[in-house]
Amino acid sequence: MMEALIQKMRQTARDLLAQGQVEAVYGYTQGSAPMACRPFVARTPEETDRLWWDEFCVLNLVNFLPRGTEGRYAVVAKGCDSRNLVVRHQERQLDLKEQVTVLGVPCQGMLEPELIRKATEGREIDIREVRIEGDQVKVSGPGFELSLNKAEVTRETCLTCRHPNPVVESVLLAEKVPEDPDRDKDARVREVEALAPAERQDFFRRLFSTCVRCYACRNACPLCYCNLCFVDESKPQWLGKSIEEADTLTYHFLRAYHCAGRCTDCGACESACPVGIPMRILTRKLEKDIKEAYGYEAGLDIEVQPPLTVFRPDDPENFMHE
Amino acid sequence: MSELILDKARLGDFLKAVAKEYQLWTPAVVDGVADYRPFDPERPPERKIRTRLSIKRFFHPQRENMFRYSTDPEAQEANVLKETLPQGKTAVFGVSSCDARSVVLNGLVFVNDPNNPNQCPYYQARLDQTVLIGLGCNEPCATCFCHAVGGHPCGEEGLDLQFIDLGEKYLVKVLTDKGGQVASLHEMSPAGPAESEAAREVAKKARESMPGGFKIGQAVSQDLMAIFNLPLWEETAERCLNCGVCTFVCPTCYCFDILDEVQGQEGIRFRIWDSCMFPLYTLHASGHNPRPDKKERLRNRFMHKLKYFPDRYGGKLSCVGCGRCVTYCPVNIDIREVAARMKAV
Amino acid sequence: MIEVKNPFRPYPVRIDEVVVETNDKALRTYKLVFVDPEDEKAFQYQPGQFAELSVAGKGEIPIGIASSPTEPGFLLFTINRIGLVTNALHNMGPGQIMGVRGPLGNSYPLAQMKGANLLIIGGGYAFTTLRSTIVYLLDPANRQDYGDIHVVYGAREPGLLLYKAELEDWQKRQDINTYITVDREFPGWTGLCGFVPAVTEQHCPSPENTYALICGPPIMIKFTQPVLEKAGFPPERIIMSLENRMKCGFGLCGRCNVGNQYICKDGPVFTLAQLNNLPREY
Amino acid sequence: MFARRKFSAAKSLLEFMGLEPGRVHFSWCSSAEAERFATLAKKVVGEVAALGPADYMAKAPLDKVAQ
Repeated sequence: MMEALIQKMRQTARDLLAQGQVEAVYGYTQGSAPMACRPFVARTPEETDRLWWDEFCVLNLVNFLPRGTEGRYAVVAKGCDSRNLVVRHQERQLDLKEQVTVLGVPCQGMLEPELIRKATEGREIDIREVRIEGDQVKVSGPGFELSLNKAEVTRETCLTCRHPNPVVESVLLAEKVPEDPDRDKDARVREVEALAPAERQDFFRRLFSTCVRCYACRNACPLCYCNLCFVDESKPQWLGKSIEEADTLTYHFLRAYHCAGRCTDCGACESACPVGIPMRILTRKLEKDIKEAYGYEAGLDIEVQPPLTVFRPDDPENFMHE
Repeated sequence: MSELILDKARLGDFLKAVAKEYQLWTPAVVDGVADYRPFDPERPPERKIRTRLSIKRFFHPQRENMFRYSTDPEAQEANVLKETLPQGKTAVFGVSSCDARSVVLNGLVFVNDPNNPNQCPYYQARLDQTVLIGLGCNEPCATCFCHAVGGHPCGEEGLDLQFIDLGEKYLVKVLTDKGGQVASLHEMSPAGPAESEAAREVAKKARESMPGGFKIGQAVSQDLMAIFNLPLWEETAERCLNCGVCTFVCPTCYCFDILDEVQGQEGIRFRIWDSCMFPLYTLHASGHNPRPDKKERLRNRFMHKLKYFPDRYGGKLSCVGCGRCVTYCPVNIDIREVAARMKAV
Repeated sequence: MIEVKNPFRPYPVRIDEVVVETNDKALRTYKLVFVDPEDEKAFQYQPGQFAELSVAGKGEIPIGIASSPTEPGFLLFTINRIGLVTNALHNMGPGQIMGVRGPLGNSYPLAQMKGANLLIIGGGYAFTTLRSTIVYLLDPANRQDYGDIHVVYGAREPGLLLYKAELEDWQKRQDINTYITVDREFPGWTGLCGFVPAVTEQHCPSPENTYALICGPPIMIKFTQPVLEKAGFPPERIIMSLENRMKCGFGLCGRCNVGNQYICKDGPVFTLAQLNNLPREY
Repeated sequence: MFARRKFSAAKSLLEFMGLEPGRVHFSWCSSAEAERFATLAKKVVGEVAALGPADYMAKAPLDKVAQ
């Protein structure tokens, strides 16, 4: 199936470039290590032979697209990625109808390299080979061989995904997959909500205790396209730059908050983190709140106004002081 | 240099003895993430563990407090900065040879540059107070390449003591006086000729198991501007996120920023790790940025490691081949590949 | 344990005097006196070097030393109000304590230039280390070591010229040819009008045995360089002072590099010949 | 008015992260309501002060970060 998808991806990309319908195709190519896929831009029909797809193509390619409405291009997108195209369109960062050809991948669930790294318990630099055999993922290196259940190392966002098929008009590279729009995305959030405030403090202190402030989570995010991030402002400086706990927590609070009502839960932030912090819990909480308050999920429809850009006179006010 | 033998079953006892005299750190896995942690006597490390972050932090911590001061105009010596040097003896066990070598390479910049009259007292203090206990690599890993940058899987540079895994026991090499003091904290027997030979054999096999032929230093062209102008940079930058993963996991990336923080009228000046990937790193107060885009920033990182640093420090590369950047870069920018392409046409 | 001098530690200095230099009040010259005379002895500098000025609680900023080693007892720094530290400095006055760390970087090659003529070209507020150099050269102990001295200095308008009293003195002297210019006609201004490159071209001395020292905004350097090359100055005798963002000031923190050279340690003074072989990352 | 929605999201996320509820306050106040502003500000300061110093998401004292 993967083979057929890759062939169709390459053929479609080649045709689009050869016929001059697009100037570039944003896809992936194979990396130099197991589980390493690279974002790759094909600009000539010949380069399309390097396009690739496998279970580890987890970064969101919308993050790599040029900003603005100049140029025409194609981009490989799963359900979540396609929703980010919608968000960028809503935010006037691209023109989805005129500019973008979507090479849609109905998503069967992606594997998370970070979960496999964690499963090796500190042997990830040693990983020589990762093979998928049925519902097992075989991970091996000098002196070890692990057999992991596929479900254990599937991305949490994929296990709870409601929209695996592209939500916009696209050239589908495979058959659509069945969808369950009622899947529970909020189990982890509810677990944390159920904790006492002091326990939640401990939970988040521990969660972010290993953060090194490398900003990979921000830079991998297709929503984070500001010319100058609040983190980098120096006149005035909004946020302390050290890894002191308050600064780190504030950074993660603000980063997540800036994604409120916009996050499609593509999971690129978590996949990019070099120390394996599951920081999606924050964006999930925001999207849960927004779904409950306004019945909105980000990036499903370019015609709908995002909820944090509009208001209704009867919006809840129970947070108000008086 | 003496060679001693420690039974593997006694490793925990040895480390407990060390922990009485030193603040001891060992690699440990918590929630699946391997890193250096304070030694847990209940869980001595039983195998080679490769930590996500390097030992850089023991010499150049992510935050190093440098000065204290008072801005209270009534205070004695108001606004005068008082040095705060790090205190306390530290020992680190389980250090890979690549990591240990990074301490020497960074030391060239901080304390051992013959062309720089200024030395860093903070780095020096930590060098003086820290003992590194190595654990050789019997089996080099998939993405590491110490041999291609002048190192060895069982190299001794930068270490005070080195453990070589001989199966049931460790051969313990005493490499410095500081290492000798640590070794004397627990009883060990002298190694016999057969054991020394076995250790040499382990090191030889480890080295031979690494792919041959590839030397990064030779891959890099000599002409600075010719490499600088290669199309490689634009091509590679296209997927670069410009995050700080590579610089922060890298043992030899040492750039830092200096900041002040004040609470009330008490202030502190400290340095923190910085990254050449960040726009603020080079931004002028006027708004001009000499490295305005990710292409220039990514280029500077590789040029620094593989060209500028060798130009300044007798051909030594600012890379120890630990493989962390290859493994953790979210977009798989592979320094081995970049180096190979830095050979100008 | 070896006792290492801490090169990050600023010497405490007292602000002795603050002079507002320009009509827009954005530039002020600070006269600083060492709190400890021993520190002054340790602070041996040459024209062209810079120092990190330190304000506790705000940070540090690299600034060229405007005074000359021939003026003992104090240091001068002319500071443009632009960032956090310089804003804080502009709110400080005589009597207050701050810090100075240095001297840092190399200097103009004064020893090498002995016996030669000098063409000194400056623009805007980048005239500080050139002032240091001119004061040094005009000192009776040094003047006979050098040939003719020509100075071209320009600003957008008369009110933005630095060191106005000294400029007038120099214009009266016989042992230095001073050409002060403003970009365009200005009420009350009777001196030269025109951009620095054009004035340089009009008054350019023979390149024979002459060094050109340039310090100014990038646009001025960009248009002055071809003038000098056309006049026949070889790149080895065109000398420039660069700046980049800096923190440590002595080659550790990384950021100010231009190719394999650190502006803070190997510079800030470079010849055009050196810069021709380096990336233009400044 | 859509600021109201943003405030609501911010407050909810801060409290989710464990910040005590009494530390985040929002109110509307027009520029013409000087007295109301003063009363509100006093009330908020009083309520926050009553909770004591924060040790979460607040800068640690310098002594704690000093070596």
